[in-house]
Amino acid sequence: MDLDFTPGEDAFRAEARGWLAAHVPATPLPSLETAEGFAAHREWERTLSGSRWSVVSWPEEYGGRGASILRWLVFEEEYYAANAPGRVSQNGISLLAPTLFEHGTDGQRARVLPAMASGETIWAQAWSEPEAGSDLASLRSTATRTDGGWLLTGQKTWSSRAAFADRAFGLFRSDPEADRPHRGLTYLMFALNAPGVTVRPIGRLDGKPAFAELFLDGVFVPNEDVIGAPGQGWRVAMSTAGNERGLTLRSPGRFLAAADRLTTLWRERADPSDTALRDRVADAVIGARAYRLFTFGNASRFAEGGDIGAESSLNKVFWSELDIRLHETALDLLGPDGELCDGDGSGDSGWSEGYVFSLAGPIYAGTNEIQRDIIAERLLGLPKGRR
Amino acid sequence: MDLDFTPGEDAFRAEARGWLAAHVPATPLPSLETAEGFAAHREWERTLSGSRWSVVSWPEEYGGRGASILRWLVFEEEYYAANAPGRVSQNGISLLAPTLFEHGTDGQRARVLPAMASGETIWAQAWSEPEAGSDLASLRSTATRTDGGWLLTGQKTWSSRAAFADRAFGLFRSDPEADRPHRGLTYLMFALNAPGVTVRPIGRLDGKPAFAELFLDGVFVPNEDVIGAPGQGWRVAMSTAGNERGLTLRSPGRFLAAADRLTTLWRERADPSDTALRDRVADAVIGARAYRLFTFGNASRFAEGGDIGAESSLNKVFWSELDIRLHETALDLLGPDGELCDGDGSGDSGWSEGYVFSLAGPIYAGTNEIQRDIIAERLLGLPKGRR
Amino acid sequence: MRFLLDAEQTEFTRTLDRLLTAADTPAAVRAWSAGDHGPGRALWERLAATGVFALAVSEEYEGLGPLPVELAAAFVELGRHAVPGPLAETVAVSVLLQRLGDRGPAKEWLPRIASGRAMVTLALSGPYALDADAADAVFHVVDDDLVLADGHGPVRTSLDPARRLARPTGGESVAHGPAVREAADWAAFATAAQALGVGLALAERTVAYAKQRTQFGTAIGAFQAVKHQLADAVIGLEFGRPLLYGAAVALAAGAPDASRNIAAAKVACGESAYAAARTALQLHGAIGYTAEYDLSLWIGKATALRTAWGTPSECRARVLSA
Amino acid sequence: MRFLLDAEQTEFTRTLDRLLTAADTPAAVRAWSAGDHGPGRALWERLAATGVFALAVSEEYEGLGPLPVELAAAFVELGRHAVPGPLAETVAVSVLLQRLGDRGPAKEWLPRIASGRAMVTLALSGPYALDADAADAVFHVVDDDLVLADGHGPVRTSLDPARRLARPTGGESVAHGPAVREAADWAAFATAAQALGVGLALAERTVAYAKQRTQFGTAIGAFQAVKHQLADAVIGLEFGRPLLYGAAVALAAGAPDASRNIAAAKVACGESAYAAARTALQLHGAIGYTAEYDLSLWIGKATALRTAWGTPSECRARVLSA
Repeated sequence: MDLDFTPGEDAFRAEARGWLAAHVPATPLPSLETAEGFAAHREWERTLSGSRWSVVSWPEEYGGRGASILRWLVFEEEYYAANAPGRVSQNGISLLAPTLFEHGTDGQRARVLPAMASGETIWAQAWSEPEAGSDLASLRSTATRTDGGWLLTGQKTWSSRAAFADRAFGLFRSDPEADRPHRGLTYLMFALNAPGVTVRPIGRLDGKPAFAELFLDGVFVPNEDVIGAPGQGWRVAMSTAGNERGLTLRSPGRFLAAADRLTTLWRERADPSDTALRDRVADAVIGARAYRLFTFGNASRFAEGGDIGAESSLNKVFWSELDIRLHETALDLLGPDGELCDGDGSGDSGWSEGYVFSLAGPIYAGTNEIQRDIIAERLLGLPKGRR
Repeated sequence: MDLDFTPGEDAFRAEARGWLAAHVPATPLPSLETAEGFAAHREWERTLSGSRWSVVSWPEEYGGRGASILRWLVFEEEYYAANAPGRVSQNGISLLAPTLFEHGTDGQRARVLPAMASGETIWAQAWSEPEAGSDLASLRSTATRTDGGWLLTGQKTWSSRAAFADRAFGLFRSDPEADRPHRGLTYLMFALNAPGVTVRPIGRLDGKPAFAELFLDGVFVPNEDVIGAPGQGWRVAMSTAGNERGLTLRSPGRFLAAADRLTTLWRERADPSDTALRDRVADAVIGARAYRLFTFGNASRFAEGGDIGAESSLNKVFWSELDIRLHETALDLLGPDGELCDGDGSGDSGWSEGYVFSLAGPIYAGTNEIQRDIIAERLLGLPKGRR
Repeated sequence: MRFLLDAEQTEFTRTLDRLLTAADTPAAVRAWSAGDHGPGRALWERLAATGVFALAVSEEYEGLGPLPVELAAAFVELGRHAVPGPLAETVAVSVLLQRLGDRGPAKEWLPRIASGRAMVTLALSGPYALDADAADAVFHVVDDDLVLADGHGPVRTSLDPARRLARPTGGESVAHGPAVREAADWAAFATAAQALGVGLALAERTVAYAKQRTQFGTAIGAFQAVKHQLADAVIGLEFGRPLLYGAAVALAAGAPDASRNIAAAKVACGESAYAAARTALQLHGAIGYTAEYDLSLWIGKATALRTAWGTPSECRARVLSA
Repeated sequence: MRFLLDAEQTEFTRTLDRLLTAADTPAAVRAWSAGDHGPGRALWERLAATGVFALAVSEEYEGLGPLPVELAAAFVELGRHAVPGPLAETVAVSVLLQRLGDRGPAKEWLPRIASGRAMVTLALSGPYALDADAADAVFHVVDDDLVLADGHGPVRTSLDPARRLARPTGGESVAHGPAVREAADWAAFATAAQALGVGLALAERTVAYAKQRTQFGTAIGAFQAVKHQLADAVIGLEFGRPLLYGAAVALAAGAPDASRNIAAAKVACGESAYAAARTALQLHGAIGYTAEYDLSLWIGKATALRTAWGTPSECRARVLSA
């Protein structure tokens, strides 16, 4: 049992740190939930990919460095420690790409991945529908066969990044006659500027259009943009959900950097004898450290071919609640400035935007209620059934 | 809206305070969970009743003062502020007596209540069974008709006070053929020294025999000791459960006194700049005050003929969780002495016995899980069914 | 003792509820957040006609007060309907003007405040005055002086978009005297009431949503995890409520422990409203996270009111103060 | 990097698990609580034979250590089985004797400690020594002196009945030097491991109980409220575990931040074990509240270990210390 990095890993860290120090914008980019900020973040993706830092864990042929999960974790630590911009390509990289690696064709990978790596194509996810939040089996939007492809019709919502993104991916009901509701779904990719797509941005709590509704009216998708077999979309989508994704949805680097910034804020602002605040800051530091080490354990198990199944549910509940508590503590440390929104002028602390972002954590990617059910049923073996 | 006491109520308070100051033992009685302590507490009940302080809210004919709920609350505040002994008659007074007032016969009341008021008869409750904790509808112990009465057979458990008490009351299945499981139950009283009763004391967490198992083997109960109609026991037991009992199970006086003692402990022991502890002490003070005022509101509503139904579930969750937090704070304030048991020698703080006692709060009298279900379903109208 | 609202007080809250329901308050909130104060001012005038702003003003200055119980009941409704504007600040200014030595400014401003003709705000314990850009007068307190500001700095937005914060600048002292603590107490008291109302609205709306929203083939309100979160939210609020009215009774009686009672109410109402907001957000899921869905009007307000006019930490310290 | 126990370490924990399962440890705990140390001492000797008490003792003194990873793994098992006795105290004495200047007492005591022939305890940061009545030697620390006590005060019982506390009295200094902080860190580290094991046992037992106990016609583990409480208990423990082993790795490396890592592990393991105890008690209901049911052996221990060798507050302060 050790926490040692190899000389190669240390060199990789040093290279990442050096590059980031030289390239991270001195002033924060505008919020990526604005048109201007989105463009700036896309440009940043191009800069990253120019030095092969945008998708370090991918094979080189698609723009990556073939880095191990451990190196990816190292990169993420350096990335957030450098206070580098949020990743506008996150949806594509963490949700679509793993699916393409596992279920896509060579042609799809060649067509999609390099453009994703460079920021040329920014992807939105299109999972949810108004009547199907966490319950994807009840999706209603349809994919109907047509000449050479499919026609998509229906409505998607909470499509993150869709206000400004280029393309989207999601599940559509292709066989309404299937014997069980989560069968008969097909996984498709489509362009957001295709005929028949209407994008209506939706403001999140602070008003910024962090997601959108998509209205689809006979949107044509060629067969080559179906991932996996038609009707197998549920299996395709789920197969990558619990595994590597459990490790990569939110890297420990984010929380380590946030806990460091919180500690700095506390040292600057707080009365050190105010133990109530001190304890909350300490808990953030402890939580970030625990998450880092937990992830190293999972990465070690994964590297040996172990499976990260229901344990990704432990992960999800832990980081999402840690994130909220950490940001609540920051707002309390800011005193009367704690309620001020970021992005409306000088003096942005960065904390309030982070706070609003954190509030979504327990909701998306499977609510924490569902994660706790999964922990209880799959990890602890408690009986299913009555909720 | 006011919080004013009448001159009569003020005089009542002054009388109670004066009497308690003159009579409360200078040194705490031994734990009532021991034979010696039980006897001492029984003697204290006799002292109380000698001056008509044991059951102030009862009619005078049964040993009370016909006091209003408000006067009862005043008495309880004075009682606990005076650090007076725990009430060994609590089971009888708060559980059996309200049932007798509502469903008993004049003969039963005359026979049972004065002896309860004087401490001559101490009552244990006999609700639970090994396979029926919160789920009373699944009781299995039986009452079978016999000449002039009933024969009780079966096993009861978690019978509080039964290690040393005189008599017990509980529900028994008298009609195994009833169409629904909570029908066919009968409410009976029986002597713990009757032939066929075996009492096996059970130690609680700290080893003290706070309750017992009762093994019943053809225990004869005369018809006169059935309360209400045979087969109606469930209705008889439940009809008083949510109403006055919701107000009187744990009076605010207990928590006000405990919060005061906690504040004193904090002022003596804590570094005032230790805001983490300060906040927890403040929350105990706030909680006790909230519970007092909430109870005054309920008492006002009750005095006007209003119903205290599912609101007693709000009550139960609130005081039981307040009680634990308050005692946890006290143990933390005691530092290395916090883990010491009371009752094994000099230097008892009183806090650790109170802590152990508090831990039972969320479990007994309907677990807090059940109370939350009741709040959600009856108070908020959420759909029943899936748990 | 009768620790319940009387029939008249209950009817007063019903009147406010009806008025604010009929007035499409959410639209006024959204306009206010966008810097258009017209609908909000119109709402304030209608509220003034019911006497809401006269409750902290004595008859000497054409008010009805001080009537802290009625004030609490009214401010709960204002919170329940997410009414925008410098509500607690109006109370604080009213108290300050009455308690400070100089009767001139009191006679100038109080009748207009009570009648709703003037909207006022102030900065007292913190740097910002709420809605300075909407107010007819912006005060700040410098030591024991009440200063009528001659302007304010740039307007910043809050996590509650209907709260717009700016620093008062300059101006001259209009009155002097040590009434700051008392004014801050009244503002904390009004804020506690408003927070309780915000929490109640969040709980009510979430209960209604849980009854109609289905997932996995059943109303989500049938899930025990949902039930228990809502039960906990309601427990918190229902034990905040008596603390609020207990503080009102203490204020009405001029009790020496009124300030401690207010602090207790502020902690309990503020924290339980914030907990209700977290629960509301969690149980609504993504739609609750959406600015265009009305729930967001209360979520941000619960966050802001938790710390406005006394953070939980400050209030807890006060509860234990001698 | 390989942040996992290796096959040998895993096998070591399995050996301990088998040994302690076969030995009817609960009976030894109950005897210990009643002041009968015989079965507990016998258990200690069997544990010593596996090398448990040699892990903090260097080869110079006939030990195997220092092997903090193995120590952590072993103490998790000791906690899982509620093994009684001055476990963390033995570690602290071992560290102190090795670090203090004088080799005499080290040579006298350490080989006996490592082999299980001697059971020792000490009072260091608090007034009490655990199980002084069972120990062959009771130490206390006065300033920088390690004092071999010549007796102890009356034995008091703890909320964990298997912990028996007494104040060491009198005696003479046997060694001198500034190793107190290091010894306390090791004791906190061992306590964190033990607490984690206690929490794991509580969670395992409660999961098993929830599968077989029925109420309202269904296994209680099918109720969502039960599921979520258990999920939360397990989340707490599973994120305590890596902090514990992270601290072990830091100790093994002599890292300068080892003390802060230990403090983090102590908070997380202690608090999550206590939370698991509360959940275990709540979900078992009355039977969990019963001394004769074995669950009680772990419930009291979780309470005591939360504060032993560093309260949560002290540990949080240390986490943020420079």
